[in-house]
Amino acid sequence: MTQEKLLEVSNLKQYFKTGRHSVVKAIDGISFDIYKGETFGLVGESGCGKSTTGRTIIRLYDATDGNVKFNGEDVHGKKNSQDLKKFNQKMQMIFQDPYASLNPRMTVMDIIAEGLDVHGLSKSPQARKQRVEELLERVGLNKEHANRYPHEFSGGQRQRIGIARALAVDPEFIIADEPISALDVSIQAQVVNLLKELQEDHGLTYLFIAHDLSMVKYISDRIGVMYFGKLVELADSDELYKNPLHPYTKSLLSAIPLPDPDYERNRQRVDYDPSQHDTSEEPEFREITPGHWVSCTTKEFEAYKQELNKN
Amino acid sequence: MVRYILQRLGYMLLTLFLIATFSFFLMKMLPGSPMKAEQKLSEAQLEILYEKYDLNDPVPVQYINYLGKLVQGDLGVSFQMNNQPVTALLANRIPVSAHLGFQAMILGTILGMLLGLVAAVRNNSWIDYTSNVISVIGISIPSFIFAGLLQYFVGVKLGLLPIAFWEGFQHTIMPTIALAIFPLAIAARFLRTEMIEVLGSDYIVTARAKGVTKGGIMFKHGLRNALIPLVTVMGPMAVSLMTGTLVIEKIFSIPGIGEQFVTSVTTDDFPVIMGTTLFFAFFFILIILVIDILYGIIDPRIRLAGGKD
Amino acid sequence: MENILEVNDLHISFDTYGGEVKAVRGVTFDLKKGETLAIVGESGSGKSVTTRALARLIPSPPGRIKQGEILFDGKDLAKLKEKEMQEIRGKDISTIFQDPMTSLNPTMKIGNQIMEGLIKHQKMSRTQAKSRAVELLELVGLPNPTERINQYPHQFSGGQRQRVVIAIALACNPKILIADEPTTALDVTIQAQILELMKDIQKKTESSIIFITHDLGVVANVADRVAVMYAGKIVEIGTVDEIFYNPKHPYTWGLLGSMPTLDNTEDSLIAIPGSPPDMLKPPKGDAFAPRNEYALEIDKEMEPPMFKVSDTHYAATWLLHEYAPDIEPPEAVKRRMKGFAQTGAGDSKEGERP
Amino acid sequence: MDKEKLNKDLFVPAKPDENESEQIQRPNLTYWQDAWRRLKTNKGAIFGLVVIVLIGIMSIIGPHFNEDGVDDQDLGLSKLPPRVQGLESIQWLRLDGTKSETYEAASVDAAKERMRQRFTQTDDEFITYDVKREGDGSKDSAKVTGYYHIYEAKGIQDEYFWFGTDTLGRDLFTRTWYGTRISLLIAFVAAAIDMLIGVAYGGISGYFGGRTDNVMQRIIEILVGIPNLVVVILMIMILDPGIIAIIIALTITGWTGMARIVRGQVLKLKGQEFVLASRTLGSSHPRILSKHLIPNTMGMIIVNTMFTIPNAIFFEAFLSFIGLGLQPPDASLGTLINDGFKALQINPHIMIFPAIVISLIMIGFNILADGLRDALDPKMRE
Amino acid sequence: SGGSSSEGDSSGEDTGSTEEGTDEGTSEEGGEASGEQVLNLLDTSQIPTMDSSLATDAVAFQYLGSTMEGLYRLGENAEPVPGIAEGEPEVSEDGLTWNIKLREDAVWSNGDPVTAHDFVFAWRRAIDPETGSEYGPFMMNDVLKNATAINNGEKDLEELGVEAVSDYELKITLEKAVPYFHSLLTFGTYLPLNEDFVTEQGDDYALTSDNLIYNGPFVLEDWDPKANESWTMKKNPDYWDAETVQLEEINVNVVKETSTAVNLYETGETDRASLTAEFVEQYAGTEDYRTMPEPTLFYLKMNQANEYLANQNIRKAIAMAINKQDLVDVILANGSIPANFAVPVDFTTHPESGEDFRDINGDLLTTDKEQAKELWQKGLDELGVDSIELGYLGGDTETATEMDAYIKNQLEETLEGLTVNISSVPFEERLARDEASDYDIQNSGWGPDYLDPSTWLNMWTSDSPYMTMNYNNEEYDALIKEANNELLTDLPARYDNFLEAEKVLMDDAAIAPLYQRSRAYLWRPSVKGVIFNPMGADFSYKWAYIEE
Ligand SMILES: Nc1ncnc2c1ncn2[C@@H]1O[C@H](COP(=O)(O)OP(=O)(O)OP(=O)(O)O)[C@@H](O)[C@H]1O
Ligand SMILES: Nc1ncnc2c1ncn2[C@@H]1O[C@H](COP(=O)(O)OP(=O)(O)OP(=O)(O)O)[C@@H](O)[C@H]1O
Ligand SMILES: [Mg+2]
Ligand SMILES: [Mg+2]
Repeated sequence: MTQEKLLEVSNLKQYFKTGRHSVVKAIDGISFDIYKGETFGLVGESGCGKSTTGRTIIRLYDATDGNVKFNGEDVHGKKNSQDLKKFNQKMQMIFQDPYASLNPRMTVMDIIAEGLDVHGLSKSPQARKQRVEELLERVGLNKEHANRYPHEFSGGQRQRIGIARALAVDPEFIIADEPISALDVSIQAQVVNLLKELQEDHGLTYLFIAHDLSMVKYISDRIGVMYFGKLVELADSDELYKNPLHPYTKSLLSAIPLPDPDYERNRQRVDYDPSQHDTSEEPEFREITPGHWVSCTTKEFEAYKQELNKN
Repeated sequence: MVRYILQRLGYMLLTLFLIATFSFFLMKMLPGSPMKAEQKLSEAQLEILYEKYDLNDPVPVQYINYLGKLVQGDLGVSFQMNNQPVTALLANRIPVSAHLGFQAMILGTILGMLLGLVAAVRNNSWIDYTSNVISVIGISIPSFIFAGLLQYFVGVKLGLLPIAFWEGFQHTIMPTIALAIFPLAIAARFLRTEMIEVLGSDYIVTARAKGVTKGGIMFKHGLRNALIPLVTVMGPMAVSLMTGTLVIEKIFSIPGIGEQFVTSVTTDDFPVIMGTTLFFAFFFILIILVIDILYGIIDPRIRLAGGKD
Repeated sequence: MENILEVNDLHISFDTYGGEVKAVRGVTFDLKKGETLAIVGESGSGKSVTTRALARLIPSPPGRIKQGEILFDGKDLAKLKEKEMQEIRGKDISTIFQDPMTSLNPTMKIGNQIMEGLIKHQKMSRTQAKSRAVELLELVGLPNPTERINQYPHQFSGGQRQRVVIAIALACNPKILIADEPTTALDVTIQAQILELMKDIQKKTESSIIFITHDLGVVANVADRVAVMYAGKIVEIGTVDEIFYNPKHPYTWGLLGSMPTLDNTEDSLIAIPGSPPDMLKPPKGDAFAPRNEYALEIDKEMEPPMFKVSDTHYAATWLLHEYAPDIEPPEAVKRRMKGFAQTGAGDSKEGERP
Repeated sequence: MDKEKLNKDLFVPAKPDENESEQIQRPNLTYWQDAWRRLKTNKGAIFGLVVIVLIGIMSIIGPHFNEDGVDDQDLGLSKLPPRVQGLESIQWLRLDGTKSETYEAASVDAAKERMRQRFTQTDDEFITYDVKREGDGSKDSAKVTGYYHIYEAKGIQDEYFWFGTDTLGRDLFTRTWYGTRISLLIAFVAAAIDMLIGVAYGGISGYFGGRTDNVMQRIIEILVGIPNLVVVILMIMILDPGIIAIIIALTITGWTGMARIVRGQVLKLKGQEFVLASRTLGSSHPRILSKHLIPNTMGMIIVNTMFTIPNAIFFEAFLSFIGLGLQPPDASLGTLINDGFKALQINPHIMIFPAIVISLIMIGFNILADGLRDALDPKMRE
Repeated sequence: SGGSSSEGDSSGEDTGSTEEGTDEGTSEEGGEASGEQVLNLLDTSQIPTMDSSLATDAVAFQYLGSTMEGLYRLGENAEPVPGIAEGEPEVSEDGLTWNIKLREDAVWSNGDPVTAHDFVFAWRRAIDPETGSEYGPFMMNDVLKNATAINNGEKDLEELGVEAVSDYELKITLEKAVPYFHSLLTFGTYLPLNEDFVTEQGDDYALTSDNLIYNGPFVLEDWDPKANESWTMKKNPDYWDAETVQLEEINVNVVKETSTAVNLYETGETDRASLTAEFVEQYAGTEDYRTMPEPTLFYLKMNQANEYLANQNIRKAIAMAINKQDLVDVILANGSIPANFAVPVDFTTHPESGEDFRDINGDLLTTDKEQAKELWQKGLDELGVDSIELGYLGGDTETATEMDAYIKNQLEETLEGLTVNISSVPFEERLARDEASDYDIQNSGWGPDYLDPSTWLNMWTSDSPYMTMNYNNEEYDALIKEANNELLTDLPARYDNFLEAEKVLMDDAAIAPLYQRSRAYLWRPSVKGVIFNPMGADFSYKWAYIEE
């Protein structure tokens, strides 16, 4: 691929100490790149480390190991607060729970303008106000909403506020951590549409985290599948859907309920049993076909190749 | 758990040591000396007295000596009280204060909790308002006024209970009541607030959906979950009640530690001050530890090990 | 088929400082023995309130059942005393709540929470109840139930907790199981397991289920019949095939359209614009009208009545009125309807299903 | 269905309403302005506020209602009971400037004699008797209530001491309001210290957590562990007793409770997504603390302040009691109550009025605090 | 007890003598006792010590006095009557050697006889610097031969001027002919101690009533200050004069709160409660109410290190500006009398005429606001200022703060341009500041230690250890010095010196006397025969009885 790499994650690890001797390996050595202008989807069951990945990338946590390069610069090496600020301006995050991510005691105006204030991006109160109103309109709210409080909005509107906040600082890259999981189906579509629109208009790059494969597939160019802190499969979204290789991906795909009673009546769910793998060999992340990576042992590697060739 | 407690006890020793240190040096800064008497002592005599009480050495040396004795459990002898050993003094007085404080604490907490519960269940009814008024009065009127009124009306006018002294259960009733008003008020207020919140939570609805009765909802499901903030405020209060209360002990002539402590401070009775301070600090930190452990018991989500850095 | 529950013209309001919130505004439906009725609809449309009313779990004050009847076993639940209700709750009507994280008492052992109902309703001894609790946990697929019974909710994962909640609800073999968004908080794999579990259990115990969700995929999976709610009313009700393959209400269209399917290639999803109405002052006419791109002028004036589409299928939209212009449903929906016509699934299909 | 009644014309696609009429233009207010606006709509809170403001105003102008100064003594007017114009005739209010006492004795005369001794020790010119029970000679069989018209006895015509006077003959109305002023000052200072030191300390401790927290919490333990009294006495060396000393004494440990509470809340809040969101925006620590964490602990802070205030008021009284507090002839509500308590049985008026004022202050603060807590929570709108 | 008393410092002395005490039933025969001979009393503080060498305060001396017997004890008219001594002492011509015979029937409660050795041991112990006694040197220095030197560690204990001539004969050698030595011998510090018992007990001696033996009218029981705030005194059957003692039992409880004491009196649980001013109003005129004047004086000390107070007119103006009558009538309300003098009423009499000190010297510094104003103006003119600001060091008790507020008001109202800033500090703190001369005006008090005017007047000499107010009057110093040395054997002349000295002192307005204290009590009328001593801090219960 000739696309420009915006974000390079290599061998990223994040361990949490939960007790004197117990450690949770929330992410355990994952590597992937994200190209400029694309949407990279990250899926996996709840608790597999998706959020942790996003948060580590944006430096909410200090990585245990590995590194993250953004625009070629090492994100975790930066210590100087000036650099950090600049970095924070370029990379932004949208959170899972639209309500919890908004300070209940701030007006929408102040919430959206926070980034402006922190980075000194607005020259005057008028400019600040104007910018906020502009952002509100851009995310499909109107400027009257600026003086309200988060609880006065519906879930979809709240998530729009979260998006407006992220956009306020003109980021290049946005990590969307399950931005729609907490929303109503009818609202999910609004938000997803909005994200797509923004991407087209501003050339944004997304890391889109979710566990709902159908929505992820819809929005993403490429998808990574995580299982227990590890990336098990990575491919173009159509490819992944058509040719899932890793048994976990298969299981995941088979579990997505579709709004189609006939289909549902005939659905065959595939269970994933981690013990089916050969544990004698440490699985590695290998490229089966160009752009399609799977975590597998050498034996599995061959088998997967075969499988793909069959189709 | 055991490990955690040991670790906390370690911290406790450190804190106690620091408190001992600070108190010791602060004490040395107190005006006057225990030997300052109305009758002037001769230089020679002072010299000998200072020698006797180790007051002659430079303060740091005194400090080391003090710590040395402290480690052996020797708190010295009272300057003012005829060389009575401080440990014996504390050992005799603390149980009295602790007994009274404990009773008041229990009475106040239980009544306060009942009041708070009823107020929460009958939110915005007259019971609720009454409970609020009682709380406000309990908080805003000092206990000695209740003590005085009780003594006069119950003791003198009605002759129902003994007026003073510490000679059996009967004697403990009035001071206990007077002392219980404040914890009662606080318990009622805190429990009410918390209970209203708990009663609105999902698991209460779940419990109701199971067909659990009102009483079961309140006591089996609600109370325990509403207890955390209560424990948080009641803990330090228990300490201050059980370590003696100057005014109540004075009014009811109770031989507790509170009165003793004030006297020792005003008479520069260093060993007694130090002994009491250390005891107080020990008790305080212990109660904090107990509260932390209680947290874990009340709410299993609060993991003790999480209490580390 | 025998109706186990009939709800007639149910109105529920909440008295708040802002005024009366009319959360449910005339809901009528029935539930047959052994069937699963799914209720779908947006957040705030009154799904939970309706079903909570069935077990009389509306917090009161501020909530109250203003009018209507809930007929169960010949009794009108809307008028029973609290004491009598306590006998029915948990025994005849059980409820599984939305959020597994908060619907278990964090300070009580799992076992005790399950046993509580058993001891009360089945008059079991503690030991009996305990062994039954272990059974139940086994039934819902929790490994090591004997140990886990002594653990606290926080020691369980979300999926496990939800199973515990289900176990509690199933404890007394209820005649009606109300599941209020039991899987919303779970990820798809666990969700799938739980749905299967519920179907299994339903088969075994012949209970009726009211299943609330706004995930149409889940509905397609579990439901026999579907009721679509909007702003405190049922706007469309029918068999699952009717709703999915022959939806009549624009809101149902919106719902179906907004879910991407895996083969979706469109540039954007069909989102329902705007947000739900404020139930403090429900709009005049059709509540959905302001968000409805197919709205007619009459929607602004008058509430549509329920139009009959088939014996089992009703919808409340003026589009079904004979005066109404022919309006094409959106593409995605039309595609579905085509499929529906092809498979020939129609009214007859309903008859084939149990 | 009455098809006939329906207007066919209405069955045409509706024109979308562009003007979103439901949007009400809301004034451009900051959070604090908005909180104030909400507070104004809360009747209870306003009542509380009015009570406090009235008491506050009285504490300023009250001492000037009459000619008597705070320290105008006249031993001739010692311990006069309250007398208020216009309320003299309302018996049960006991604002008629009489002292009363009830005695039981073997006979009415004995009781009267006792009364005379009690009030004048000479004659009973200014005593009116109300015989409750005629005696039969046995012990305590007679019961007489006597009213001593002390104002008349002293020949005081047109002076009215609304709250009576104390031993030194000072006007208690003036002194009560003057004492209120000092107590309010102390209350506010204590609250301010709580707010400033306690909130900041607790906030920092909880926010940074880890080692910082551990050290800061141990410091609190040490501070609380060293008895106040030792510290306080120490300060006499450095400072002269008085309001400054009181404030410093309050400052030393008064804030620890607040610090603990704020810390707890902050620990809970700091992992919340809105805090993380602010961090991803590059907010500095002080900004996160002051804009996000502290405002969200406001409810607890206010509730706790409600307990701080009476504690401070009585701590001051306690300090005065051990000689570190106010110096005579200054007074606070706490010292007035302390003083009055001694004479409660004989001259209840000396304590009752300050006690009423302090209760009013507390009731006012409580309902104001409840209202404030609601007002500061935007969710409680309407 | 001596020392600067503190008004309202109720843990201080409970001294005083009552009218009743002097006019009825106090002779050794006593009155008719009937009813149960049990007295229930309250005290305001715990007995800090029962070790007579270490005792310093009134409460300790009170219970030492009731349970121990020295050579003499104070009788009904404050005259020393023989205790362990058999009759009056034999005093040598020069007044330096005292020979005292002891009665042979006195025994300790453990059966040991009370001998002269017990006195020698006790006195040596009291002066031994190792003991750390405060009152030992205070009562013995410059009185007993070599006491000062021994206490300073310059001489051996054995050289103390006391020796046991035989088991029952004591020879005392004095440093100088102290005229009041006889009354000193009634003092607690001069009580005997049983050497065997004390040595055997070691550090435990006197820690509880079980670590004590007694030779007085009563024995102490259940006293353990660590644990209890109550104790009992039982009649001592082994007391040599046991037949005089009628009370079987005295129960004492510590009650610090006056209202509690009053309530206890109301319910009959105590036979005596001391009253503060608030309660006087309630009880004055009842038969239970008694006031007991005592020779304790209160006055303002004026520190002449302050340039304004160095001016005599200013001092005088201050002394005369306070209405003392109102002060005692309204604020104290307990029978205290205004003081216009430096030596109290009813304390000592002239050795020749038998006239009271007060009757001879009369009022010296009376309230006169007009004159005060004039003097003030004059003082201001001399100083060349028109306003003065002075600090006022006061006590922190209830009555004290009230009184201080009153005095401040009186001064400021009368003396134009004067501002008084009160500091109310705890007793200990006041002592510390006193010692450091760190005050302008101080409200202070004093109780006598022995029956001699010098207990009042010695402290105002410029070289007195108690002189913290920088007063220095050569004439005064000379008069006192003479009285304490040359005139020791010429008692009338000595007395005249004191009279003269008081005049000088008052004319200088070195101090501004306020009042001579009286105490107000509720006393069960059936209790008779209790003697109130002017010094030594003692109610004597030896002759007390209850008459129903
Ligand atoms: N601060 C932390 N301390 C300890 N463990 C943590 C912490 N944060 C996350 N974890 C653990 O790390 C694992 C991964 O968590 P993460 O939040 O990344 O999952 P997720 O994939 O985002 O799940 P979800 O879909 O539920 O959001 C989980 O097991 C979680 O319990
Ligand atoms: N206790 C209450 N007080 C006031 N209004 C309430 C209360 N409970 C519910 N409501 C209102 O009733 C309406 C219906 O709520 P309900 O919980 O039934 O929605 P729902 O369809 O279950 O939504 P969701 O999908 O979010 O669970 C809402 O407008 C809600 O605001
Ligand atoms: Mg996540
Ligand atoms: Mg719901």
